[in-house]
Amino acid sequence: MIVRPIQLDDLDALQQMARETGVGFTSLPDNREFLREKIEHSMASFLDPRGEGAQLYFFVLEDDQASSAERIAGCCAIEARVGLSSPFYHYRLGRLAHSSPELGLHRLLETLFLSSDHTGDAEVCSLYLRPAWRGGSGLRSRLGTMISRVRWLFIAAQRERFPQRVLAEMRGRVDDQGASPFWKSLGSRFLPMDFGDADRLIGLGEKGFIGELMPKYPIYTAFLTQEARLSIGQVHDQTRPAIAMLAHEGLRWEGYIDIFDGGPTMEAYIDDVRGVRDSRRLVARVDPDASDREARASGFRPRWLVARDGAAKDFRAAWVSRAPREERLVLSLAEAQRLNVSNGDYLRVLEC
Amino acid sequence: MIVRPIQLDDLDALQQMARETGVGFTSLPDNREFLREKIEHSMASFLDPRGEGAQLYFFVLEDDQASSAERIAGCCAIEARVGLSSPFYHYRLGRLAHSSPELGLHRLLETLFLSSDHTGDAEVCSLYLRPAWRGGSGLRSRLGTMISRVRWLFIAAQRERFPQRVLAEMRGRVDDQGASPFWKSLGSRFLPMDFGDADRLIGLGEKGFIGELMPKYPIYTAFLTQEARLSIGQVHDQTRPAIAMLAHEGLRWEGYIDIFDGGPTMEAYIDDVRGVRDSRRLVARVDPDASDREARASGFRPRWLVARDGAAKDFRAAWVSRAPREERLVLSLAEAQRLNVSNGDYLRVLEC
Amino acid sequence: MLVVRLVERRDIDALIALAAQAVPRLTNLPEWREGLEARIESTRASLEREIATPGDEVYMFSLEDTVAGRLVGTATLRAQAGIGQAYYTYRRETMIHASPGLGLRQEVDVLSFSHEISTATQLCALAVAPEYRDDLEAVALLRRARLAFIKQHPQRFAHWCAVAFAGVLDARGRSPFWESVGRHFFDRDFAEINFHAGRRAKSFVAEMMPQLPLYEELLTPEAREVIGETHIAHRHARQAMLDEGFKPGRHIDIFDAGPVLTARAQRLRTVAESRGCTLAPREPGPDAPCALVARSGLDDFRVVAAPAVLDPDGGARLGASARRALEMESGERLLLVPPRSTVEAT
Amino acid sequence: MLVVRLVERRDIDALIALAAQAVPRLTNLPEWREGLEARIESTRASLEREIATPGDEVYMFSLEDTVAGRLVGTATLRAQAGIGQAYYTYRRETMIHASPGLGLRQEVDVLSFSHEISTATQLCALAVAPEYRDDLEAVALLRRARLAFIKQHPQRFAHWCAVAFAGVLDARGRSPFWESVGRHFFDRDFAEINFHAGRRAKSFVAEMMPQLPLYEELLTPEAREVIGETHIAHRHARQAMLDEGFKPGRHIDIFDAGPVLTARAQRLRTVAESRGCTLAPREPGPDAPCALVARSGLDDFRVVAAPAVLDPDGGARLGASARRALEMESGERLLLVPPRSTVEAT
Repeated sequence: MIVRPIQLDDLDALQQMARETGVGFTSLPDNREFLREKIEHSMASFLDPRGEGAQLYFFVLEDDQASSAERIAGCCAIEARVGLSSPFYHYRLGRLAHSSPELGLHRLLETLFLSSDHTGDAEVCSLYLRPAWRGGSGLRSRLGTMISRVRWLFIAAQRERFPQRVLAEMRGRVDDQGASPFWKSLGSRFLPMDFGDADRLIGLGEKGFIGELMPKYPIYTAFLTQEARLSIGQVHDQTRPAIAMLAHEGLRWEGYIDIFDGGPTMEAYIDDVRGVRDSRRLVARVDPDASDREARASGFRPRWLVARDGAAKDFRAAWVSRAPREERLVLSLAEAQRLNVSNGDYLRVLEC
Repeated sequence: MIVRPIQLDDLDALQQMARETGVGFTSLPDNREFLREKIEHSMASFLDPRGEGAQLYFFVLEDDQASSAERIAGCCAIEARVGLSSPFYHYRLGRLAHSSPELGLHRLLETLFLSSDHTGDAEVCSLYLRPAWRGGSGLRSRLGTMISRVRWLFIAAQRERFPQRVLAEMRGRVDDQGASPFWKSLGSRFLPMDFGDADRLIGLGEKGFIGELMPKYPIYTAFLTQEARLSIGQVHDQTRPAIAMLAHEGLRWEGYIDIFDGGPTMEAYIDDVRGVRDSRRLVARVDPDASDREARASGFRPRWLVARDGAAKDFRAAWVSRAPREERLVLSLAEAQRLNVSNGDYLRVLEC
Repeated sequence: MLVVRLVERRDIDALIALAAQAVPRLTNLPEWREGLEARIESTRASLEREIATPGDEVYMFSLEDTVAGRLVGTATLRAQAGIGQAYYTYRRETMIHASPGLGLRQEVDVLSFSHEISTATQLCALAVAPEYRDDLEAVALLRRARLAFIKQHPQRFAHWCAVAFAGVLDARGRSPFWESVGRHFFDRDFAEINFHAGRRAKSFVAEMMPQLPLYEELLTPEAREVIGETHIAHRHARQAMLDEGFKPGRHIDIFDAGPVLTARAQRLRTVAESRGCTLAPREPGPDAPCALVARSGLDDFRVVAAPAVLDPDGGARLGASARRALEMESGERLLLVPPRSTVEAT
Repeated sequence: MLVVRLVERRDIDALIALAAQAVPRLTNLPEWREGLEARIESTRASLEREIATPGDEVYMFSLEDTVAGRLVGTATLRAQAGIGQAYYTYRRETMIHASPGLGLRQEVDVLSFSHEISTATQLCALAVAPEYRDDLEAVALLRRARLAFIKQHPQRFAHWCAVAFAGVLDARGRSPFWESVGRHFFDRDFAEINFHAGRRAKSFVAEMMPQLPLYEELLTPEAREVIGETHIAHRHARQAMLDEGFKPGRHIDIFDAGPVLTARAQRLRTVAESRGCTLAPREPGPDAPCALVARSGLDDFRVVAAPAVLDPDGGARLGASARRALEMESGERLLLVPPRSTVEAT
């Protein structure tokens, strides 16, 4: 399995994944033209030697051993700087003291403020592992980790392409009918459309209507329904593993939520993220005598995620079977080939 | 030199320090009754076995070797949870996108929101080292570090007494005439008093008037004078060393500022603070044969700050001369006596 | 005969009884001796003061049944609704949220905390004893007497007036608006808050109630339904004030969302239609129509409703009982508001 | 003779010239052929439509000098100021910040983004050729003709009207208010924004201008001085509108802080005092006072100022030139506003 930048050839697979994800997976709408542009945007970003604008780095997880046509197992992406060309909004949960010395009352009220505070931050997004590749044991049990953490490996390798902070938006809570209580209590009062339509517009990058239609004054959460209040910063059941993984990386919820479903925005300073902080830069030592037997064993549970530490466009990440020793990592010929690495090249390595 | 909880006997020295600090050092007004209450509040807090309310832990730095009456060299404090009994306000610097697809305009505007977000957080405050004790070399050169970092040692030793987050408020920038440009541009328009009076009221805990008199609607910073805008989050020249020290501990400015002078609020999750994270719990090994020669040498520059890891009321912190070895720290008899520690007691140790 | 006059210290017990019987309880008339005594003292002090422009004066009036020899109603004028303590309302405003790109346009109703009414002269605290509530003339006399007083002493009052009416309560006496709005900010019942608001400086409202604009969309349907609606017991009173010339407006009470009506003082019918004249020696004929008649004066201001005829020379003929009730003799100045039927509709 | 009539397609070149000569430049009358052509088309379409309640109709009028045979003025009515595109103003509100504990009370002036004026009928885009600017009768005719049109077709207009006047500019033609407020949100000059606002849908305003209330205290002293003040070139016009019955209010223009006056349509003098009558066959005498006379009609609505006499039987006598200008024959219906001196002051 390798993770590599997406190419135009992957359009069919990407659209297939967009269909599988459905509503609520905002960033991957089922719109071929839009997806093609996304791929082209990503390809241009990887090629850009400096990469200081609103770059998009989109990756696919490919089964390089697969014999069938279905080689693409999942995808993930990083937006280098959100909100530079179109507005980017959150609600921010704040607190305001209301206090009356005369009545001996002192209350703290929660408020939601429309905010674009995260403009210019990086975002990790579009993480998807196709159902056929989920579960299992050995290497297969590690694909979720791979497709998620590979982004930190890339960011660490291309640190100068990214700003100070990174965020990830989590799908918000839904009720038994699959509806968002937060949307019902707030968004639906101001946007004359259903949740799916609003979400689709956002996915297509049409965010201007938020500033036009959503409330401009701060909202006291006391005016929302209890279900909506209880949904603030809470995630969709299916998102629990993802949020746990991000929390483990050191991302936290600092009070920013999605304006539609109230889902939490997880965030951190990039240099504090475990996957970035703990990754190491090592020298590849390609050993023709090194065996691949262990890695080919069915129960092999890889621990070392590796990519070449060089030009962004050459990024390819894969598991290797050996632990690094001091500043070196021994690769078998097969591993070196898979990573497109030669003896003496620099590697970026993360223990997962 | 030791750091210990303040006692009623220290009232004269505390008032002397309040006089020395002057305007802008909000938390230490020159008001004897107020200072006495502060001491009593602190004494009750140290004695409280659980300490889960709005506790105040006030420390003094004492020269236990001094022959003169002037033994108190400085002070520092920790408020366990701010804003529980009276409102606690900041302005929070936020950003809001204003965007017009039709005109091809997309701007990000900075806003100041009145906020009580930090209610319930811990605050480190009231740090003061008297002029006579500043400068010098050897141990004397380390007193600033000692009086500052001892708070992390206490928090680490009494972790359950503190919440998730901690903050520190920094004095804001003043102009050549000693006036705050932020105050001139904002606060003075709404509060018919001078900066010193407003600051004094805050110091006395009279914060209700902020909610009553200060603007309730968010403020676009564009409406402030340029000098005021440039003061947002900037510190007083005298505060640069303090902010550098806090930044080194891992505290960051997250956009909250003082509502009067615009000075930054530094903050962190307590468990991320270097002084808390790096402190260790060790066993005291009191060795009657251990020499104090090194510690008594004039050029001795101590590195290990230590306190007993036990009841809050027994907290005493001092330097020791030896580095820990594995889980143990060897103390001379004099060191053990100074820390009020017996062989086998647990210690909290921080390398400074 | 019913006569309206300025309050006297001896009225206190009767006023407390009136406050206790008011339905619904009036914020401005709490059953609270110290408060009512203070208002009487304020009235007496206001009458003694030389006034060039309106300030914090209060004028409390009593309705007396001279036959029964008892006090049966009360009403108050505050020269300025919000002097000393701010008078807050919510002001209803419609915002447009439009997205040309999506071809959408939404009207969004907002309640903004407002202090605008503070400068108006406030008509408040009107209450009559239960057995006089159906006596529409008694209530009208009390209501209009205040306006005659304003006509007499314009320098003591603002150029505009405001009057608030209690909002709708549910079957259990709770205010749906309070339950949806105020409740979040005070964990107390409407009745209790109303009591506090009546007794204490209302400034605590400023401190505790939301000052940021509120979106009506986010209130409960029950609360939205009662915005600007009047308690059933006050609907007649509201209609009477509309007839008098008050206009419905955008302001509502911050506690119960009852309406606040406003008008320019000089446009109110009782003010506009009243004219000064002199008490003529003759009596009116048996079929003279009933007019509002006020004795000119400050402390000795008195008002009755009585048959009256205006002579061509500007003299006003009044019957003996009205003269007695007004304590007036021929040749003294009075203010007369001719009956409605004789005045063209404006 | 000067006559006001609805705009015709052939007026376009003259209108462009008028727009170019306006001082100060009018937001609502940009020198922009496509825009003016569109307004003419809107006017024609509005006249053809059956209207029960006011909507997005526009009525543009032309002032023609029939002697010189040229178009010398224009003015516009928008049935609703903010339909289709919202009409925003700032509304001035005073808040009280009081601290009973400290014994302090501060009045704080706030500008709130408001959409309230949107539902009013808007009088706008009045301009006359430079050589007619001192002809007060020409300007008055143009101004009042619109009100006569409202009187004739009340169902086409809102029950209230609004008119905005350009705000104060400094010696260099910059708006101090714009420099202190709008400038922060658009890095463009006032003139350019004004031009955009005139040409494009104003909806971009909603997107870019601050919608949160602004504290006047935080504006520059120069900006605060011009809030609600009128450009010197429009002061006569403003006074004329006050005389007509418009009231100064709390609303100001969001760009230059010029005042927005409002009034109930029926209270405006030209509306209130005009009456329908029939053109009498006879001519008025030589000393007949000058009245505003409008030919009843929609597309063929025409207005002149001419000597007129109202006969007791309701017939109106007009001179030959006025008949010609109005293109009317005896027996046809007209609307007559008698000269001011013959009507009691209200």
